[in-house]
Amino acid sequence: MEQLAFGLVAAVLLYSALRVVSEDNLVHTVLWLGVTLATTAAAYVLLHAPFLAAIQIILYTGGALTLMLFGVMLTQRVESVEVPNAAAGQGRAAIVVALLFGVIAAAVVKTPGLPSSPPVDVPVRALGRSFLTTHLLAFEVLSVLLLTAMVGAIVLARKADPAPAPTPKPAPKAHDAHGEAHP
Amino acid sequence: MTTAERESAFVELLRARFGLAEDAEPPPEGFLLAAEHHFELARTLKQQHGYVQYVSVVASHWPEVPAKGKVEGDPEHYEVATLLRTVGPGSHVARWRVRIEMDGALDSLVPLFAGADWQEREQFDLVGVRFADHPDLRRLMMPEEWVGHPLRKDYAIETGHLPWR
Amino acid sequence: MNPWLHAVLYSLVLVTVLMTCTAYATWLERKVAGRMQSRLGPTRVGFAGLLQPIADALKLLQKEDIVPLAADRALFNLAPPLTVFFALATAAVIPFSPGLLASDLDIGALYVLALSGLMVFPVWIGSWASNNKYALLGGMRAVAQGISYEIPLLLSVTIVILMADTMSLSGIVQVQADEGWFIARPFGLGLATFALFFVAALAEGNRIPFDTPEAESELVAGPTTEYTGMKFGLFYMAEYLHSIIVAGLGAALFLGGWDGPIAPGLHWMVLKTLGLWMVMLWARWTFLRFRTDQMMTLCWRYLVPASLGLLMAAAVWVHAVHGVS
Amino acid sequence: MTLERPDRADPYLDLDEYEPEADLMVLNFGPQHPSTHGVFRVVMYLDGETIVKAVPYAGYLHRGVEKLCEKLTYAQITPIVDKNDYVAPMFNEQAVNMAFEALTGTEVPIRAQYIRTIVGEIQRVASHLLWLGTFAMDLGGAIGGGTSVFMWCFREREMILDLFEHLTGCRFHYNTHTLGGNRHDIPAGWAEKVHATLGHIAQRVDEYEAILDHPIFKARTEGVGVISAQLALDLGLTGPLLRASGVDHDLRRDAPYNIYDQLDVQVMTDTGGDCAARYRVRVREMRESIRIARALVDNVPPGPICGTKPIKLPVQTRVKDGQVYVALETPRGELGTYVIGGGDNRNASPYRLKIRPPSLHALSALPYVLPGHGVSDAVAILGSLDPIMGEADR
Amino acid sequence: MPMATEWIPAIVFMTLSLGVGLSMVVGARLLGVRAKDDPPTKTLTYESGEAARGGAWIRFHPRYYVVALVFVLFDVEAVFVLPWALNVRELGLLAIGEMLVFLLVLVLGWAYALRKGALKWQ
Amino acid sequence: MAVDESDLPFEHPLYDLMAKMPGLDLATTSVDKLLNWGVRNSLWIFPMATSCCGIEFMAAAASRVDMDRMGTIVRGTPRQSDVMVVAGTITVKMAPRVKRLWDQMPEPKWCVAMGSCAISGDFYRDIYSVIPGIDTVIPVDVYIPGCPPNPEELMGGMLALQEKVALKRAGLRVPPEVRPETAKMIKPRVGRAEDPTREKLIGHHQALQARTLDLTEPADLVEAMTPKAAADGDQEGGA
Repeated sequence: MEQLAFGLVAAVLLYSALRVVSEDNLVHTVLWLGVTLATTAAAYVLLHAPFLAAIQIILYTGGALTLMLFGVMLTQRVESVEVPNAAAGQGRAAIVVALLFGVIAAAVVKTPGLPSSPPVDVPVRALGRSFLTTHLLAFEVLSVLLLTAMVGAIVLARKADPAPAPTPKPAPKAHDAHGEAHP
Repeated sequence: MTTAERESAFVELLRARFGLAEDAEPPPEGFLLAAEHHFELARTLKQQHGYVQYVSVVASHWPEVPAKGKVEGDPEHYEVATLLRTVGPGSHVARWRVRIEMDGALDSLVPLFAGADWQEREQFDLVGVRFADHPDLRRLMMPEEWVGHPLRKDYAIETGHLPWR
Repeated sequence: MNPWLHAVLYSLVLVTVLMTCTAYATWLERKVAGRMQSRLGPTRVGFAGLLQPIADALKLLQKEDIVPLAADRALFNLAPPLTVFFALATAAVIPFSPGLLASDLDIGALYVLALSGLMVFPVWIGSWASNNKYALLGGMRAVAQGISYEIPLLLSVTIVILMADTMSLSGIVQVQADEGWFIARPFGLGLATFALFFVAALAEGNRIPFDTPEAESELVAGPTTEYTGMKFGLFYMAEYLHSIIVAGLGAALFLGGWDGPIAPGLHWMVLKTLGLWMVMLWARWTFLRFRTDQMMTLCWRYLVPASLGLLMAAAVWVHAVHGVS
Repeated sequence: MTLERPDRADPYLDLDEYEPEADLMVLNFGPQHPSTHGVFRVVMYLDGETIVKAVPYAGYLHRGVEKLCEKLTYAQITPIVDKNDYVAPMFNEQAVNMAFEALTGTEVPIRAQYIRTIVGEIQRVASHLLWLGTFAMDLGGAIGGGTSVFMWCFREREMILDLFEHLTGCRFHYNTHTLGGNRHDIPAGWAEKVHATLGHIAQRVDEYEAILDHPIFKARTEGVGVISAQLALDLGLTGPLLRASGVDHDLRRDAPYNIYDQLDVQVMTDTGGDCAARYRVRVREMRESIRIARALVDNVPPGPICGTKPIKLPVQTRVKDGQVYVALETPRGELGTYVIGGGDNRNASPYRLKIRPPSLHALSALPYVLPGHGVSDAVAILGSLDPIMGEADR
Repeated sequence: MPMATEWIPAIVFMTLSLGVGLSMVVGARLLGVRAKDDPPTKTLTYESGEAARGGAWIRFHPRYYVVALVFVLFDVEAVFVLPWALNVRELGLLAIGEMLVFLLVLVLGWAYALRKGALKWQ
Repeated sequence: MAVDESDLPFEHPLYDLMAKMPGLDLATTSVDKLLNWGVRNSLWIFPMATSCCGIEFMAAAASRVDMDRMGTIVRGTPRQSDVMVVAGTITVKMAPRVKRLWDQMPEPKWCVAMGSCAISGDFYRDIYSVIPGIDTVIPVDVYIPGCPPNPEELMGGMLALQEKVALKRAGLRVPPEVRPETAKMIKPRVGRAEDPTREKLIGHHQALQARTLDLTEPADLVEAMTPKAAADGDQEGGA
């Protein structure tokens, strides 16, 4: 049962990930990414990490996806992205992907006892305790990171001065003559 | 100032500066002025005499009256009446008419009164009289592609079913 | 019993009950609104108009299905069932009485928040796929509003978790049954948190005074402008479902859920949910609508800092009362 | 002299010169839209949700009334112009009849003048009630608190329609004014009914004020759609719009007609010129109209109600050549009638009849006021102008 | 090890709720009527009865993006608050103090965003 | 007994299927009755309220008459409505929009002409800018006379529409009210849109306007399909 479910989730995950890279329409791409992220959450549930799954949904599917959607809507043309030569760079990309896969596979193989060890529920309480005690510094530094991100984003995203409502422009000739220059 | 005092002041102004004959009595049709005084009169009234409120503009079409016996003929023309108002107690409406030839154009009051924009557009649309220097002289009421000016006297409508005809 | 069989049976019953409640919520709303406006509401279809929702559903099922030429066909068709999915799936963890809930998840509260946070996506997808300007403006408003009010909602639920020391919804209700309802926590803590939750939930559910995405008088019908027949019906249904479930969640989180004297727990839960839902309805037919910018200001300028402050206050209180050390 | 115009946006803005932060969205608002109060169209150029330029289009209800009036006789015109401002038909009838009376020099008996004043003031209450209901609906939506106010306002308006039905036999288009007076005399028991109804409505108005006195209503109306006094005068705005901009001007006091010169009409003004000010002015005017109507209805002097003999055929009414302009104060402002006499049918029809519609002037404010506001505000502003398209387009 | 049993009903419920929506769409497909003649205007975009000028898929205003960004950052913060909330009882003042510092830094960013008008809508 | 659907503007796939299946064809009538009952009792209104009648329409929705009693909701968008209530004068400028909105309503749909302007143009019917009755543009199911009709009359018209819906779907034709002399009397001098005599009788422009109600300008389609073309081609389209 578990195997079947995992296989199903993995298949959906792979398919949606493929669609993410193959889709022409940017909005579709982002929405397929949403499916990928949500399926990842399902995989987390299967791996006995429900808290992580909820976080995945709230943070990635809910937050990051919105961000990407709005980012996409900032671009000029939404409905299709013209890639001049779709084949360009595919070879290089394949090498990079293969390398990455190798690294991950090596890590998996190297990790002792992974294939056989049953998944263990990590209590949320313990998670919280660990970052409040053991990893305190990282936790507090994170807040500074968030602050930096926020300030940086605002500085980058806003123009120097937000354009206010259209200011009255000098009116056409006939309009501002006000009788003085009238023949 | 009461309405009557404003009325006489208005007549005085017309006599003094805008070519109204000294002995001319206020006719029942309102004062008929020369077209070149039109804009200047409106400006003077607005800036010096407190006629700050734009009321309306009324254009009418007068078809040709052929000469017949003693009756003098009259070529086809437009007449445009303009109305301005003072605000507050004793409000008075200044009203004058201007005669425009068929191919002529009247100075637009849009530089003085923003409200003249739509009113002049409407009169252009329905009657056909043109306003010089109007910033946006399009049809207001009828569709853009409409042909003709419905309120002209030569624009017939079917009223055959009306019983008194 | 086989857990699968049990789950299927229970879910079937719950879904049926919920859908019926949704249908009759529309009837109730029309009747109550009618009374508030000194008129009668539906009276002619069945006794007191009781068959009105059924007639509406039958009619909607028969309507022709129009997909606009300019629309994104796949997404346009996908959005309505997805909306109902997100609205309905939330109900899985709402505890109706001890033992009477579909699934007693350890992270029940988070599950609700995660799914209801996703509610904005099908709405946005539908609005974008319509390729209609009213719809798209409504959809953008819906997302902006949904994500903004997600923060106070999340934090107010966090305060409840803090006070209950568990994330399971049935656990939260049990704590309230033992220690008293959370809305009655001293120093106005409970009441303030409840107010925060309620406002944020109203905004999440696009209910007046926060219904700028639909804004009948501005955007015609908002994100659903181009939808015909049953597809529109699904959006409509999802909206009511969501409001009912939010009311149930509010009852479970703050009003002690099934806890109450004499009558069985289920009765109390239904009563509280209905009461809360009626308050939402009352607000809906009384208030005018905020403007989008005013809503955003309300959220970011007032509700977010308020929820953060409340969180710290609640933490201090919890430490003082329940602290271990 | 160059007058700086900080009080108004540029209606002739060249969009090529405007640098938007996003693509401009061209949003059609109307002609069929829940909150355009009839058939009216505004094309909004939106930068995000901010209006950059608004181009209104009128004329979707242009029924050619002025042309029709050139073909009808004077007696037949009254029921036609009823349909112009269909929210306050009493004023339309009175406006054209006053113009014809001025052309013919007809005296209106004092009793008819009283009746005209009373029905006018009651009609003003009805019109403002309808405005309040629709304005609340604009702000609150068809599903929401706005609808509640709308329903209540209509409930009270129906009572006023009942009053008129008692008086004239008609519910909506009355045809009660005629050349030289009125057609219907006050029936027995009508005065008591007026007292009862208006007393009831006076209480209700207090209630509405209490309901609408909450933060959301204030947030939605205050500072929204400010029309400066200068702009209002330039545009020819009249009535509550002008008074809300702080100009103390009311034709009932400043250019009295009927018996208004004997009355002490309180002119309600407000500063601010925003939607909230327009709301306040209208609510106060409702109270003032109720006061005037209740004070007059008991003191109607006896006498005839029409100064002319009843006509047997419409063509019998003939007027001399001449041009008159007559204006009166309707709920929307100065409703003027400009008549050129001596038309068809041997002077039985006007040669040209022009109606000065306050609503059209009000709508012409939109391109000056809308830019800088959002779509939500556009609805509020359009609603606060109280346009009636039947009158604006005629 | 089999899947945690408490998730079985949740998954069943989710499947069922998806089924509800889909079955309604299918039902409407079956019961719905088809028009015999389709005027070409039928499938045009509704825009108050006018012909639409320009599509709706345009480049949108950057302020939406900023709001989404700030939301994500606060979301991250809220996610850290959740496990913290379950530890307040044991860790006491230590946890409260740590979170206070964390939040204060974040509030700085919030104040900056507010001052820059990044969260203004119009 | 299968219901003859040949003159309905729509077809019903499920219904056809049932009629073909042996054994099920007997059930069609009862199924049809049920479906029809639903349609009849849930008539959502799309208000085409242009003038005076629009005010009375609002009054009918308001508390004294309360059309919500019979289950009508007023929807702002044609996509979700069943009945178009044309309340008020329709001008040549407005008529193409009305036609377009009517087209955008999904089947099954009905039209109610409320008030004499919508029925025949009333005394504006010969005016250059007014359409002599909305039935020159779209098919009308129920006429409610009056200027304007009282709210109660509108309610009565809606009830009549309910009956008509029931009869028509049950295969019973609603016989047209033929009274030749009346038809001649009320026939406006300006012909209906399909009337060949129209051109002779009225000004050329009005006929042109009334007959070019076909809104299939290719430009519209192109614009709706390709936002780019519109954004770039439109001179006000932005930067």
